[in-house]
Amino acid sequence: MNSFLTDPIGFLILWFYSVLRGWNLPEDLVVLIAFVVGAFTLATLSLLLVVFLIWVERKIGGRVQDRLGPNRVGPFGLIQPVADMLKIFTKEFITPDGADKVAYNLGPILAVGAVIMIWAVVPFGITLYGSNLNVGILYIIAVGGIGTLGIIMAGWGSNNKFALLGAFRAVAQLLSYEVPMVVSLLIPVMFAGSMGLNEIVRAQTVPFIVLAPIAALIFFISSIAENGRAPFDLLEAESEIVAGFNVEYSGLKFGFFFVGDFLHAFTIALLFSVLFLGGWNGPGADSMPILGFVYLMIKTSLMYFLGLLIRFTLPRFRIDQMLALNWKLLVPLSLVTVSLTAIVDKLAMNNIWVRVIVLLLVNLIIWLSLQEIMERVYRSRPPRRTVNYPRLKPEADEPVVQPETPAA
Amino acid sequence: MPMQIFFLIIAAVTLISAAMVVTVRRMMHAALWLVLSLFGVAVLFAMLESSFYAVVQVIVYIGAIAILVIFAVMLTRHMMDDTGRQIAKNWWAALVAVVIAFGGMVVLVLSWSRFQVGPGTAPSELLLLDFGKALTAPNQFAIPFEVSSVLLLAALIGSIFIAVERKGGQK
Amino acid sequence: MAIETLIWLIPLPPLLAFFAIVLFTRQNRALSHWVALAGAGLAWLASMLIFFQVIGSEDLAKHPLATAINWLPTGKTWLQVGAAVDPLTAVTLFFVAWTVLMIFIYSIGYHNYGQPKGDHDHAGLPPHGAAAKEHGHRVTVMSVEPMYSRFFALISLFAFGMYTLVVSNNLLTLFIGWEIMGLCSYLLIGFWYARPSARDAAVKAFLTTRVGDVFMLLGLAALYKITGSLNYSDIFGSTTVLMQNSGILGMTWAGLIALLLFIGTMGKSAQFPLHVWLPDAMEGPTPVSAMIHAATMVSAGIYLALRFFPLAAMGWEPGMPLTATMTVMATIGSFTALFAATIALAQNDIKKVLAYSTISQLGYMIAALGVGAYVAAAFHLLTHAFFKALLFLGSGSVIHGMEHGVLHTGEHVDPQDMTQMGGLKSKMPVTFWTFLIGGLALSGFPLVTAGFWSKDEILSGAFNGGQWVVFITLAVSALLTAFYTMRQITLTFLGAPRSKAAEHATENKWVMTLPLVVLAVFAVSAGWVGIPKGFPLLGGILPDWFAEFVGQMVRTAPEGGGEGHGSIVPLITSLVVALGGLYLGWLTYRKFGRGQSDALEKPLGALYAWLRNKYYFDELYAMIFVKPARWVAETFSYQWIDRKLIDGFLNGVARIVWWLGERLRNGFDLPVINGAGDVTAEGTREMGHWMKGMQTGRVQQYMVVAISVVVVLIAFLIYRYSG
Amino acid sequence: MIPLSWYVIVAVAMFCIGLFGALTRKNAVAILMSVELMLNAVNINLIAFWRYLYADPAADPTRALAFVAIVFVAAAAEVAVGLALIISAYRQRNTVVAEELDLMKG
Repeated sequence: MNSFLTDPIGFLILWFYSVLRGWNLPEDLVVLIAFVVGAFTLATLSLLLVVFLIWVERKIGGRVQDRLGPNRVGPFGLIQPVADMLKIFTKEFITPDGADKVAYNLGPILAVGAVIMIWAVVPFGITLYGSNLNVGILYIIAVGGIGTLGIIMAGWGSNNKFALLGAFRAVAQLLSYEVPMVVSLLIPVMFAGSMGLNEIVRAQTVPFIVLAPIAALIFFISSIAENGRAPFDLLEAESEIVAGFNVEYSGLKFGFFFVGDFLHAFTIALLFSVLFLGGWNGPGADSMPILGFVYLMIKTSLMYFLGLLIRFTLPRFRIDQMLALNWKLLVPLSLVTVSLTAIVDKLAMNNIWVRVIVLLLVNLIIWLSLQEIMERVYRSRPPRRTVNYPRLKPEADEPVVQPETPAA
Repeated sequence: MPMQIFFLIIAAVTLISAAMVVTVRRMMHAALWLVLSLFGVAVLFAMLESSFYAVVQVIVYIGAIAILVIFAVMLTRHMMDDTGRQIAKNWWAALVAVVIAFGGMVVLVLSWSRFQVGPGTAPSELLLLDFGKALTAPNQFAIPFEVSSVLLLAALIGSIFIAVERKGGQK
Repeated sequence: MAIETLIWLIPLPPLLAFFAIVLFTRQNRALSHWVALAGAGLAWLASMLIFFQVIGSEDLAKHPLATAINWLPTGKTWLQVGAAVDPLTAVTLFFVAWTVLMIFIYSIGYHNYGQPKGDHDHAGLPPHGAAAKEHGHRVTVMSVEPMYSRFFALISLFAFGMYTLVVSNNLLTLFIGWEIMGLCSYLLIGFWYARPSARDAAVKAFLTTRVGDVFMLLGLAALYKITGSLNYSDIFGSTTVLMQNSGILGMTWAGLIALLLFIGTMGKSAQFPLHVWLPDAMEGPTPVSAMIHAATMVSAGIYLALRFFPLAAMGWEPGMPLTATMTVMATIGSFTALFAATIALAQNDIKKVLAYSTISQLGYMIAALGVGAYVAAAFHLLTHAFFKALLFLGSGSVIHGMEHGVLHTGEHVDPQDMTQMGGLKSKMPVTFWTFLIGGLALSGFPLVTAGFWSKDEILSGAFNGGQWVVFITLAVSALLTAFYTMRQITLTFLGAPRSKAAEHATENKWVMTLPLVVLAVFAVSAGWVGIPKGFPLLGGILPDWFAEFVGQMVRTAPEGGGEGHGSIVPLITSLVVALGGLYLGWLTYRKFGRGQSDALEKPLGALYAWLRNKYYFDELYAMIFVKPARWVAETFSYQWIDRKLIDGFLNGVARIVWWLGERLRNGFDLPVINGAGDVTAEGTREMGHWMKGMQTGRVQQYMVVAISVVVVLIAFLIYRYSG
Repeated sequence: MIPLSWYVIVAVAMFCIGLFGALTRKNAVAILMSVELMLNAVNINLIAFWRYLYADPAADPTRALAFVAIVFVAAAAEVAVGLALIISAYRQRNTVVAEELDLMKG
């Protein structure tokens, strides 16, 4: 019973195993059934979470934009997403003429599936993880690539110019931002000495954000770009390409993209917490795994909230700005950070405090030099031209020219 | 026995989609079949207990190469899109040659006794670390590793140079 | 941080300052001198830390504070370099740190920091002054040095060289520091390189010291060959090897090497006959470079001699006859002391007097070493560094004040000429009093000044060693020293002004006077650490710290720091010569008026002209060395060897080869090689034409060909090896 | 258990399919894809041999892996440069048919 109190979920899992074994099933089959049931549960829970996330996002978005947000359906508008869902379920599926049916239908599935697949390796608690893959980080990156594929398929399969343009932008953006993301992920891998997420969490006696704040920042920025949310939402910039790759979608297929987007945003926060904020680490988490889960959720919610604030605050990048930010800033910065961190961490003693201080110092130096370089670059550019808009009305002190009256 | 069935299924999927890649008429579909085939290869890697390369296969081939190919297909779609022959006229000659080659190689494979061995001891968990160290150890693969990184850099610069649109009076 | 680590960190700040100034801050004067000051200040701080750390430690000579690293692999062993602090190093470090820091501060004022840019100033020439308005009048004021930052960079590098030399524990790094100083000396003497005289002086100094350095390098090579190491402790440890006969002039190896190293010292410390460069070195920026060449760098030579005293004196005990090397040192030293002092009598340039005085005092130290008075030599090195630095900075202050007067009045007088000065006592009080203290210290004014104590020890060392000739020579030169010092003070400061410029001379800013005051304090107090125990009345009031501390360096304290002070003769001698010389000097020159000729000119007659012209040494060297060298270069090498012999031979060869080439071309090259080439080219073209058909430009065809070849090859291999 | 020869046969089959495609397809992009298939076949071979013959620690198991890594690098570089070439050719000649790109014809 004690273990039920400290670790209810883990207890349930063990109980489920023992039930299956009690039926005298072969061991392979037990594991197979357990994994299938687990995966199914996890996927369902994650999709249910989206219902809640939609409400949170609309509510916070409303507050940021000085509105109330959903407030009609249910207390505080809590039932609003259900109403949305009902609406979307009842919409008609429209498949455009000349669409590539396979690609068109596969797109949304891959988009959601790629996100949910990430959850398979995330350690939610000491005992609570889908699979302890020893190449977890690589797996996450690989799965991200599948998401990209989904978007391309959607854009191409729709047989629509704007959708295709959106897909082009998606390829450019997602492939580009994978580079700094992978490079910045090297730092937690380096610190932990493993690519398994469980080991990375275990290695975080001090959260890695303290050891590598710049890498954390790069990871955060590039994963927002991977998500394709504001300020990186040019794949669906409505003023330029209508709705981007999903312009031809309707009903539940559109809903899939929607769900994928929201879930991805949450997953980013989750990954950030796991990789840089110490995951389930926290006081007492070792003896009470459920506490670890709570810690992880608190950290994730904070990061999610931060993501929301960014989304509702910043304007959209232009495409050249987006690419310049990546190739001219994030990629070099991440390369420099990784190399310096690797060298310094190798040189630093095994003492954790020495490491913290030295690495913080390195990060500070990188940051300051970055600032210096940027300042110089911007100073060396010609000043931006100011546009003199033509005046619409003559100013008050200007003499108004009267039409001359012809002399009689 | 279930493993063998699973293997056969995966092999069939991989090979059939590979065959589709080289025969299908629409380039976009060929690219998508390519993705499936590459994914089958990744599963084969996983079955060979090389989860690292399974994942790397997905990252590099599906996440990058296949997407680049799709990109190229989309960029060049006006010309080749779905019209006209996609296969050379004397394809049957190539088919005959390829089948002969396949037969010869299979005979070769089946005639060597060591090809019948089963898998040896399972690779250890620490292998990945050893592999990483071997890639950077000067007396092992440091030089090939560095050379391949130089190759990648050259490819990067070269492809940018080739593909960049020259402004002004380029003939 | 371990204190050992601090030792080798001492030379670093000035080096970093040098690079920082050269690379980054040279556009900004204030930043440059702050960087240089910071470098010197850090080195000073580290030196003081070390100094006060080691003066308390027991038996420092046996167990010096040391650190070393492997540097160059030499076969199976390593060439080690490192830093060490033993008593001699500690003492040297003390005065080097202080004087260097003072020079740095002083230079800010001397180079007119904060003054306007000159109207016609050029890089490479001293500043000419700038027009300015003062109380509504148009006046000329001092202008800032055009190459201000460069100067600070150079003296920073110089400080690096000096510190390196002092803290190194081996001859290799010592030599490196030595040569860096040589370079800096060259650059600083030629600092105003647009003046031909400065250029010539720089070249002269460089070449003259090079003569000594070559011998020194020979000594180092011999030492490394024999002992297999350049470390001090290793060298002094291998007595048996060094005591073997070298087969050259019947000297032991130790004696021979010490002699070679001593020639290096002669170059660096300007001993006769390699003294000629030092007076000319006064062409550098007046007091500061002069001071480097008089108080710091030349000390390096004495430092080396002190270092190698154990080598020179190997096998010698007090009371025994001197070794050959020591005899040479005593002879050259005492001769230089007297010789330079006589020249100093007849110089009118305020700096030249001090330059010859420096040579003379350095000769004193060498002579002291020659008679085995090791501690006395070291002691005189310390006190001399302080009071000579003070005197040079003081003379610079006087010149600076005079320059101010010259600019103010527009009178055309040489601001360095003592006959144009006079009466500056009231115009420049701080300079006067500090200069007076320095001058008295130089003359050995009894009891209060540092110079008295050290000089007294040298004299008593010579006396107790029974070296009568040395003793008398030194006593006479001490008399002359006191005389010309008083002559200088009288001419410069006392009496009435002898020019308008002197009337308008003013005291300098505090950045220039502060170093004077600091150095004056040391010029007096540095002597108190070494009052011999046996001195009448005063002995024993203060402990004779210096003799005990530095005396550790030699196994037996050879000269009577305390016990040996038996006789009262040297004491009386030094009292008499110092006071007598001072009085005579004052008596002779107190009435010196404007436009008069020197009071010594008549009584000395022809000899005065000799002195005036420095015994015509420059002319002598020009005749013996320079002219023959020119002849060899110009006539012998160029005209005869090069033009006639080598060129003629080459022309002959060329003619033969030409003939041969023509035959070869017509007989072999054209028909055979060219023909073959043409045939090959033709064949290639034909072949290309024929094979062109294969290149269709179709990738897939190429692939078919390539794969067919591979398949055939594999089939062949299988057929070959399977059966 | 699955014998090694199964994997090798799959690899051979894949290689032959790729070869067929490379020989017959007209579109340059398709040729590139076929080449990718061939490279993948090689990788299957390498990994299978590694697993069956070199996986135990005594046999230096990193060797085969290093080869695979280099094949990956070569494939990535080849695709990048190849696609850049194709796109550049497409811009200039408006075609991606391999037979029509015969500027190098002698």
